[in-house]
Amino acid sequence: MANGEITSIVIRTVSRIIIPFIQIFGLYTIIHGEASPGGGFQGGVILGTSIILLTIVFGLEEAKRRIPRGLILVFMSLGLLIYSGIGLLDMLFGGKYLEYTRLPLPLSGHEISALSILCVEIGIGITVMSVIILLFFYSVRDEDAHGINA
Amino acid sequence: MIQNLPIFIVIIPLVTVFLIPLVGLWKRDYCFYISALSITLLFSISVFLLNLSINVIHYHIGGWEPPWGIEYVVDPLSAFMILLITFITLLVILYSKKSVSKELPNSIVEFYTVFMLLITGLLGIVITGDIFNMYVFLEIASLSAYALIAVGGKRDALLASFNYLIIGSIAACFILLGIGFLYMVTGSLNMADLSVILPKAYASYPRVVLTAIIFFIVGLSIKIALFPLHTWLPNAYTHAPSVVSAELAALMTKVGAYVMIRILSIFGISLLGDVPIADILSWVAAVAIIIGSINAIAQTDIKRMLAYSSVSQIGYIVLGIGLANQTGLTGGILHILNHAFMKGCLFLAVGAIIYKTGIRNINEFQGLGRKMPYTMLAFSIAALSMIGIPPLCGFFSKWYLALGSVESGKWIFALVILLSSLLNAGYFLRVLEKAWFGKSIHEEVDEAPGSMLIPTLILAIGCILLGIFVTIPVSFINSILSISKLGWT
Amino acid sequence: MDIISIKPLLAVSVSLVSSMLILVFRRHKNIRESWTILASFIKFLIVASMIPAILRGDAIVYTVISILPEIPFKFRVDAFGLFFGLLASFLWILTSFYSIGYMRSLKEHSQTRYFACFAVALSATMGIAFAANLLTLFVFYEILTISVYPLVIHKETPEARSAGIKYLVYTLSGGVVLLFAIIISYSFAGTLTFSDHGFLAGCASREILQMLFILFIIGFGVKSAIMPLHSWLPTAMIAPTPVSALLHAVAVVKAGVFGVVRVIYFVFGVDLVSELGLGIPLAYFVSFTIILASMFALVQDNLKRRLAYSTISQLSYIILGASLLTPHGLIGGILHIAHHAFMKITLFFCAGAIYVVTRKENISEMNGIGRRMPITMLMFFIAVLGMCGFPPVCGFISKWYLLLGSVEADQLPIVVILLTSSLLNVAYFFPIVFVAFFKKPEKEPESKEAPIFILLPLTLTAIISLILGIWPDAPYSFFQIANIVFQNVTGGVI
Amino acid sequence: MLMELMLRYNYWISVVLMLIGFYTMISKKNFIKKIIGMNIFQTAIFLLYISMADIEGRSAPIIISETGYVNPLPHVLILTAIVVSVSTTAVALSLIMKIYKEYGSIEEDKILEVHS
Repeated sequence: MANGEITSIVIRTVSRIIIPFIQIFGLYTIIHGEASPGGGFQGGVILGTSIILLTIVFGLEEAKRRIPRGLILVFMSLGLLIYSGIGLLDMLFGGKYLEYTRLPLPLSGHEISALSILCVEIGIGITVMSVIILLFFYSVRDEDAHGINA
Repeated sequence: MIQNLPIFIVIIPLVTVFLIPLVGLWKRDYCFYISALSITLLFSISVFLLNLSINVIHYHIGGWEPPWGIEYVVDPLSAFMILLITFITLLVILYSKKSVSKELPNSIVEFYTVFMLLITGLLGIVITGDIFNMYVFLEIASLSAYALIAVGGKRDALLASFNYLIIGSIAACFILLGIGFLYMVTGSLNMADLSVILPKAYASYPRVVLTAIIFFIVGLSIKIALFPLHTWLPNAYTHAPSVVSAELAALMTKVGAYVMIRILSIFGISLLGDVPIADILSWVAAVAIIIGSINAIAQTDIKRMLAYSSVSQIGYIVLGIGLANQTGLTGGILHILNHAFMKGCLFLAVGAIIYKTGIRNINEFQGLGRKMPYTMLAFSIAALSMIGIPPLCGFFSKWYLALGSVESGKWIFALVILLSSLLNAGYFLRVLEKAWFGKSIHEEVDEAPGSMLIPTLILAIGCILLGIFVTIPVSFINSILSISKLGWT
Repeated sequence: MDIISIKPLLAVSVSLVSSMLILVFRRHKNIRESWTILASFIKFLIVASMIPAILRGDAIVYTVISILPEIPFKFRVDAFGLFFGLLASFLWILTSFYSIGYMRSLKEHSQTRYFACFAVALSATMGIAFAANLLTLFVFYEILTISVYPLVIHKETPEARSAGIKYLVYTLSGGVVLLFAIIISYSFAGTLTFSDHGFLAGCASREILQMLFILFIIGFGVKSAIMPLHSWLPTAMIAPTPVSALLHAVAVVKAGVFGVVRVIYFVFGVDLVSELGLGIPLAYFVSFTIILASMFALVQDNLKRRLAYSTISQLSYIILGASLLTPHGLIGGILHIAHHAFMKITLFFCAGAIYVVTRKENISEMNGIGRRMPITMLMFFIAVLGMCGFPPVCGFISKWYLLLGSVEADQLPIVVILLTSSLLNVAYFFPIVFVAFFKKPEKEPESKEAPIFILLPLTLTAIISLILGIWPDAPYSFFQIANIVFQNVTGGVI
Repeated sequence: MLMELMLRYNYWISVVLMLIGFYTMISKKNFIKKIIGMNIFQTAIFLLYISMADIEGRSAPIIISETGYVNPLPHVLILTAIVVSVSTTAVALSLIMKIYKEYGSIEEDKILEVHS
């Protein structure tokens, strides 16, 4: 149990099967943000929990191998940049911040709005997911490790 | 682009927050530069905004009209606060380069990330016109403050931070409850809208509105550390890293006071005429002024002394709010400005001393004036200003507060203010006497590095200039009072 | 007529600038001291150049900046302000020379700090003299308090430190009371500008005005050492002698007295004070100080402390004269500001000279000092004669006017008090002279005077106090200026 | 009177929960229990918001419903408030972990003992 991973074969196998489904459910929740229950926060958390499950079952080393810390940081920033980027894009075309309808797309106002909200939700989802994962990594990190970039 | 300026006040620091870890991956030292760049940008925007704020700017996010959407309002009061926040932060950031790399060598990236988050929160509180949004930003700022206090990882700091967190969360819950009650009876969260609806709501549901205001006042009193809810503050300021102490002492509580001004003006005179909230506030503030000063006298740790001094100075600001007349409120707002400069300067100077010598006990300050003349000069100017020696700036806020007390017939408060300046003299002159007179007991000490010295000196010079040219802030505050609808005076 | 001129600002700022220069040239002793000398001369010339205009009955005004939206930071040199300014700036020249001699002879430490603070204190004194309103006056009053503090604890011994704390506690408390009074007056009157007939009349009820008057007297009373607010002054004598001489006999304490007179005549006005029935009670109140302080002086062995108690007593003469509210009383009081200054500074200079030469501070150790230092002690004797009110030294003139004033006011007890106090003066000053000239020292030391930098100033001040006694109404003299003050306040002539 | 009180049972529940949470926060010496109390307190407030948004006979705020829907705004607010609450909890837990590392305990009494 050096890395705190669980050795039970049942749990390992079940997790292996279940994690992709959790992730798909997370994506589903994110995508359903603009017109039905769902959204970036919830979906992001669900995506994050899938990685947490991975960490619990397969250990921190394995999780870090699959998702390096740097990548998480990049994701975290990327999500926010998507969110604020869309806001800025709206402003570029003369609207207010996050006033989607001004975007020059060959779609009706509603559709543009829905599309933009989807993008924003994806951004939020990515950020929330990375933050959740980071939080968990921090909680289980080694005693002597320091700093985000350690 | 000009009409979009208000949103940049929040977006720029927010984007910076997320850029810093990325940049930190690449090169740690660049975190400082990117934060400094961001704050400089914010500072120049806020100068712009101050000029524009005479015609109040309403910015509707996403094009949603209030009261449905979130609205950002830049009126003179918020523009004034934004400028204050960005200016002080700019200096603190410059100062932080050396200080942080010595005090927190392992957490530079974390520090700047959370620090910028704090700035985001503070700026957001000030600029938003939506009361729930204000709560969210208040919590962002508070959370970053908890983290920043603990970031050094010292034992005492951890406990102080946890204590602050528990008390701060209670305050946050109270504020959230207050917002909930207001929403129940008005169905609106927009502050301007609320102040219109509330008188009618108060006529139908007096008890709900009353409960709401009590929750707000108690919650905010915790956040600004008004006596007797100040218990978290001394430990938090004492054990936090120098930069954080300076930033929190100079700005965090001031922003809390700003929120209090906003909330009271939402409730307006119709309600406050019925309930003696303002009176209660001013009496509590008077007690805070005295108790804070007396506690400060009893301290030997310089940062703890300054922290207790903050408790007393917050009393001044709240007293100005509670006096509920034009002059008193002028004094209160002026003291927000002056105290930010004075306390910022004091904490930065103390930080420089700790950086160089590591001493915090006042009795060991002997002869520091000869070893670190410029740091101690800045400290002395700010300290004399706190005592209220004219023509330094502290005198004038006291002048307005005392004048406001006399005008409203409550001479006792004027006496309290004047008495407290004697108490201030008691604890500050003790330090100055130690530092300037007598042989130095520190051999291998020299002046603090320039990047720490210059911000400290700028703030000290600010104390002098704000005193000599006091008419400029005062006339601006007058325009604040006439343009921003602060409805209870 | 008000003449607009920048001279008052220059007079105030010249020593402020010099204090910066002193700090800059702290490594070069001679250059540093020459700034002090230069600034003192320039300051005196600027102040003196304003005399003709004032004697014509004009006033010189200069508004620097608006200190608060409603209150300007303004100088207005009227006759009374000029009187005080002229006195302080002239004596600064002499004290500068004396300081240099004193500090160098004793090889004192931290001389840069000493000279810089001294210059700032003088700036503040000028500001007090020339202030056009109470707030401007208060600003300089507080600067004076703070700038004198480093001078008081110059020795940095535990004793000096505790003296410094005592000094600060008293003067800052006084400042706070004063500020309270100023705030109340402002909220009632809406102005703080001094006016020849007061500005408070009819602003508030009788009780409030009476209370306000008491607050003002307490506020200024600390620096003017009215008993029971006096005890900082003897303690502060631990400071170097030039400080005691100029600041604790002239600038600081006279600033307090100056404030009291300003309050009586320019804030309340003669009519209001007499209507409120406050003048004569104040006169009796300070009479206590006059007698009690003299009695305290009798038992002091430390020469400087004895002089300090004498100062306390003499300061109350001035307030007494002003509070009599009669023409001769006022002129006597104002004249005593100057006359006492010259006499007392001579006495302090002598005390310092004795200390420099013999390191002795106690009177009981000064047997035969008059034989060792004949010139110094001769000048001391002249000043003593003046203090006791013997003609032809200038003390006689002011006392004469004070006596006339109390007769005018029909207050015979005060006449008795003044005469008694003169007797007490004789009783505590003449023993010093006796000890100095007639008691044999244990061993006969060789005759040795203090250095010329010390000897010359004290000789000058003694001679001037003689001249002021012999020819008081010389053109451009203090007497003439005092006359103008009187005319401004009452509109009449003697 | 009693009926009126009973009709507002949702508010009563949240008030009782709030008090439980508040009491736990200030009376318990164990840091984790304090945090649990804080969460109860916050959740009670969320309940208050959600229940005040309810309109009898309306469905959840999803557009497909025919009968109209309840006020969606409090739900959105609470979504944000939950995020705030989660962040606070995260910060608090990480602080507790560090405190545990430093002091070897999360009981206030013991920590104060170690402290002094």
